[in-house]
Amino acid sequence: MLPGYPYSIVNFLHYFFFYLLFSLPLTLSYRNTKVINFAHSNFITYGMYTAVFLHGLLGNTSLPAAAAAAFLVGGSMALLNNIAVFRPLERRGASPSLVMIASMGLWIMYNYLLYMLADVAHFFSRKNFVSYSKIAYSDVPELSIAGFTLSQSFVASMLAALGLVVALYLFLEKTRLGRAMRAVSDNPVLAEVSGIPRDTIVNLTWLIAGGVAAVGGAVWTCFSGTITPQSGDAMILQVFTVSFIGGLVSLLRTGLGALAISFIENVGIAALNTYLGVPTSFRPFLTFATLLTILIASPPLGAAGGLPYRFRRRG
Amino acid sequence: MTSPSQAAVKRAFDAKLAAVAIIALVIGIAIGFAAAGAFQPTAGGQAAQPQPGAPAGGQAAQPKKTYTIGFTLPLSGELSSIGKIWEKVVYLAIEDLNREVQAYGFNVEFKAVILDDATSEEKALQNVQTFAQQGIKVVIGPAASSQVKAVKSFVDSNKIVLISPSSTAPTLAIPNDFIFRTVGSDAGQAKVLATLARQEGARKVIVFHRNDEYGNAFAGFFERYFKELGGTAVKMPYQTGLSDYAAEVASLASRVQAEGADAVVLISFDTDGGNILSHAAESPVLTKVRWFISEGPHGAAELKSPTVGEFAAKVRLLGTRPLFIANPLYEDFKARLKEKYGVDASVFCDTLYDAVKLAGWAILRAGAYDGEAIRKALVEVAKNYYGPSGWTIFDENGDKANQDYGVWAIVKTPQGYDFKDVGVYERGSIVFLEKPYP
Amino acid sequence: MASILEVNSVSKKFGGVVALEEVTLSVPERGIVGLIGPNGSGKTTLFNVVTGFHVPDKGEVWFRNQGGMERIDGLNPNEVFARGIVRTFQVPRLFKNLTVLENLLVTPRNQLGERPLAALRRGWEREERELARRAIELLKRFDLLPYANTRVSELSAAHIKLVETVRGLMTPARLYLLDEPAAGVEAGVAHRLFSLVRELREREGLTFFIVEHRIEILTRYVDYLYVLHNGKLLAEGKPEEVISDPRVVEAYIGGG
Amino acid sequence: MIDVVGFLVSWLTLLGIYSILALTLNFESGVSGVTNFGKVLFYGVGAYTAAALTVYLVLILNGFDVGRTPPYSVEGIVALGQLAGQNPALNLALFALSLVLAFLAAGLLGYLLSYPILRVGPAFVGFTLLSSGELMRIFLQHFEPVGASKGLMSIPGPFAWVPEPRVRELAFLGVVLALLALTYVVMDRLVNSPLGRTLRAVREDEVAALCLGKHVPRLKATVLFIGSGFTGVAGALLAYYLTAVNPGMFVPAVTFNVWAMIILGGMGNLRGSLVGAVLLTLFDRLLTFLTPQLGITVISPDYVRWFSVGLLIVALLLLRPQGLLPEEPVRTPALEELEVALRGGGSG
Repeated sequence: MLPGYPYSIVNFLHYFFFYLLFSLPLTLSYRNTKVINFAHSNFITYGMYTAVFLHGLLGNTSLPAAAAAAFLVGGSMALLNNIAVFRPLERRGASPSLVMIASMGLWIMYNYLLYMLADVAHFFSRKNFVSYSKIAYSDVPELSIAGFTLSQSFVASMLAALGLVVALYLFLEKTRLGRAMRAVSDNPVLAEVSGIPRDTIVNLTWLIAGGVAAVGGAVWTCFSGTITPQSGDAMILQVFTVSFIGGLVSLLRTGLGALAISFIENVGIAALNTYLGVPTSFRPFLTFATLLTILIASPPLGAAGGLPYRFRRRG
Repeated sequence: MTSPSQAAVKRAFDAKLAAVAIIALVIGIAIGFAAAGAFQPTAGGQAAQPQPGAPAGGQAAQPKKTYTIGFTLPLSGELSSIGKIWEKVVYLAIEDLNREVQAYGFNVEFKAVILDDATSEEKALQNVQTFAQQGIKVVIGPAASSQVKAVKSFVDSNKIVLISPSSTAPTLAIPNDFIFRTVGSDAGQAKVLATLARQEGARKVIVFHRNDEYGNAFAGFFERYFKELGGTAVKMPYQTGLSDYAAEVASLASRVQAEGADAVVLISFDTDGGNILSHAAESPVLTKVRWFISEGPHGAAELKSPTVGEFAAKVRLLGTRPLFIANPLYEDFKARLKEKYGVDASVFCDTLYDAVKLAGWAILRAGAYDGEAIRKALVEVAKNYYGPSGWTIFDENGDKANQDYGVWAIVKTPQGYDFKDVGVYERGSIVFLEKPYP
Repeated sequence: MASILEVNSVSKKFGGVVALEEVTLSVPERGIVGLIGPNGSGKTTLFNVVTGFHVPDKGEVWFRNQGGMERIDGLNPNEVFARGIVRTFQVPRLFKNLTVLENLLVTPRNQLGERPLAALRRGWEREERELARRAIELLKRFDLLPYANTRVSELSAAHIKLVETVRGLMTPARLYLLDEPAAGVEAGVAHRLFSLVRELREREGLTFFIVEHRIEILTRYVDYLYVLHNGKLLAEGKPEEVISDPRVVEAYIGGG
Repeated sequence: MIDVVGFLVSWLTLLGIYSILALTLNFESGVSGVTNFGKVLFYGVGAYTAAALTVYLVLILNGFDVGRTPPYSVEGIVALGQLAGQNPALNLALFALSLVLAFLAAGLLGYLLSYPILRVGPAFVGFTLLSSGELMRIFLQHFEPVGASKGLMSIPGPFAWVPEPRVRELAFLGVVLALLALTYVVMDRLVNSPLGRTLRAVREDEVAALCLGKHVPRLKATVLFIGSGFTGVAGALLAYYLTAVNPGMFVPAVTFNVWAMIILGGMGNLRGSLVGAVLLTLFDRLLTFLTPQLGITVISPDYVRWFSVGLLIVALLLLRPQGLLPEEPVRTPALEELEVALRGGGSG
């Protein structure tokens, strides 16, 4: 029997759904825009705080409503980033690292903007928004299957993740716009031929990427015991690790990455703790070690790639 | 390509090179000078800078002697939520102190210079250096033990008396230094928590603790005392700063099952503690064992949520914290802080208030504004002082010798769940004042 | 004449796509050899294999060294360069935020001042002056001197192309692989460029292997011409023979 | 009276340390194009090397059994406090040794990390180094010999034997400024040399540089060795300045702070890094005084500070990507030759 069964299994699936919600949009945004977006964590956190503010200030207890609002917030943030920052930089021919540094600047900015918003909200409502409890939504059911009770957040994250996967599949495979989007990632030059301007596709990509990540954040509010303005940042390296397993381009491999990392983080660490006495505090260490191993063993496919340099000697 | 011109240009290069660093520094110095000039008056609170400790001059008929106490507080950064309240406590304490000493007939006035250290080691040291340059010999703060460590060498060698109201790390329990702490070290509380757990019937506990200095030291002492009392403790650290602790809680559940433990001891701060408890509430394994908690999560909003409240009732959750229960001075202090500044007293507000009062009286008793003298006086003054935090006598390490501890629980009130102090630690055992859970 | 570069039945596949199939060709010492072919026929891939970008799946590449022929496929690009092969790129890869002069000065290999310890001591200044004079000489010859202190990112496309070729001439290489040097350059400059190629061959004994789309210019300067089509060698021979070859004409028309 | 010297000592010491960080980061990232988001890794390694070496050697050389009184135990700390001022020669020797070893330890780590960096390609360098830094921090939190989460304290400084505190501070400030000057001279010489030019070429296009025969892997390894080495020295200085180290000091925020400095000052311009470091540390110092003056604020000034840093980075990259001081052409004698040629061309 697996250690921590059945909670580690439940958590494993739970995290799997969340990583799908957080990492698939990241992969999508990189493969279509080639921007390594540090500010991705902001989409997630702002999604959470959209739900938190709706709950704390307006008393909203409907998760679909919170998720819809989060989509708008995250999507428009991402769109704004692109129009105001990334596109002008690319027009000017800035290098990918420079664009990445700009996204780092955005990340810092949004992060502390949120703290400021939380301060202001605290001033008006006298509620603590810097550390907010789990939200109980009224319109998400708990499910009972074969004696197991699946919590509200499990049901919500499962539905959201499944919905995302199905919608992405249908969109990318079955619609003209979706096919154009795939073409952009495969061959930007060729994509121009399809008749849909690259700009439109990139904008749409950002809207979807930011929006979906924010929806993930909104769903997170009924799972995590505490929501802080750091919640998104604290998991961003994990989210990136998942996407790196997918080489930042393959959505299917990103899904596998989500499976692998959530397995390591839940079942893996519990097993190591129980059988080998490895402290639980090594959980993030494991994730980072996995990230490094992946980066070194199999460099991301979608990146400009390493040098055409071979370290081995010719025999 | 004549060589003279070459050499000249080369010389110019080298000269420029050497000059650049100097120029940059000179510019920096100029700016720094301007800044110092611009801010000194506001920082000192008075346009003409009197030497602290020295009489402000003989020009006025009855000049008041002004003493300055330096404060380095976490007004921003990690601990800013309590830092902002502390600032008000300082104002209140300085007012009270001035009123008291003048009532006793001393013609003196105390002033507070507050600097923000953003919970950072570097800034705490810079602030203490700034105080030292102004001749200030008594500094109150900084908040975190890691910051106290960073300023320790400086205050010891400059003979500045430093009183921290909230540092509890046992590694700082060092005799004969200039560091005083108006709060007991974690070792004391660990003993109380161990007593509580044992008295409540726990035999084998999992100590689930933060993997930082606070958590590790606390857990270490807990393990030692719990063993002395005849129990078994298994330490289990978790990494801090994560977005969520569901995986850690799952590991904890698995460990509790594997070890057959009958209680969990949680040593955490507020955010992580709230998170862990809310996940534990969903685990059938963890709702079957007892829970004992350190002072960290006390006061956190997350613990007042219905989920955690119900969980607390199920596991009959009990916590400890430094507190002198039913102290009329504390109640009075709390009420006046609320009335005057509109803030609720949080952790270490009482110890900060007492630190200010002790510092003031020690300066007067020392007779000279001199670190060595104040240090000696402080020890004496503390023996005769009783404040909101109780008796303040220092032990040989300069830490509070007789820290009192209370036991808290989460109880149901008409407004929802809330914290309540339900017991005290007295002569080696816990005395319950009321039954927290039916 | 003895050949300086020999490509022996080289094949290269990317995924499932065949880029080169059994290509065999040779470049004679002191020769100017052209390589033409429609888009996607594998010309650049061949250059990439020769310069160490790609390792061929099959076949060998040989290069004449002091001691005789040496096998160079599988070497790293910098090692290939060290043996005396310089290439330029189809899409210019200049260092955009460096000035034109700096771009030229970067090129020479094994500069004393590139070693960290030597760079600290400044013993490299004499060498630097010599290189600078050589670079200035080259810039003068192509009327680029006024742009010497201009960042490449501020140059026109034609100038960029020209600078890249000139940069290749800064190094004492023996074989130059030029990837479309005349693309986007006005005809006069292109002719000057190819005249220089001729002159360098006569004066310095250098060898050139040139990919070019503007066949009408190329044919006037090369001694020998190869034609690639779909990764295979289609034709070879004297330029005038090759361009009148019906297969070549068909490939160019058919291949678009 | 305002104690100007005193103000400067407390500000300049930290400024000096941050300037070394900014200079080396500019050398690595601005000049050579290694997007180093893991600066704090080398900073931390330098600090811990110096701290651990000093406390262990002081105890061992004074006949303590570090197995029984380790430097992180209370007895060890008390002993260190007593021993700190006893032997000036030992203090100075340990200081010098620590600087060298901190340089080597951090430098070698940088050298080794250049391998994965080349594997992942330029775009992913940042993440590789960022997560390496986090790995180090979590490792240090568990590593008992350097005090684990307690860290080390009571590190005997080089001038702990000087009785007069002011003289001691000034002496230490002098050492920091001297090392800053050394770093500046080394960086300046490297940048304004054929090596610097080649590094800029690698930054612009490493594939093209490779095709021009530049041994890109070796160049990057060299850059990371030198840059990380000096970063390690800065870390050692920090350890002696604070006389305490703990893992919590080496969080990624430190790295981003230094990044803000070089973007503000100008990527690729060394003097710009100094200006950036001066402006940001001064800004921080002013906030320290300002925050308590503001009284009750709805929004914490600290948040405004960091928000402005982020905004500044984005705005600068959009509006003035070259920073306050733009990058200058590499200064070598070639410029003189060119000048001669241009003048000759004009008159002739």
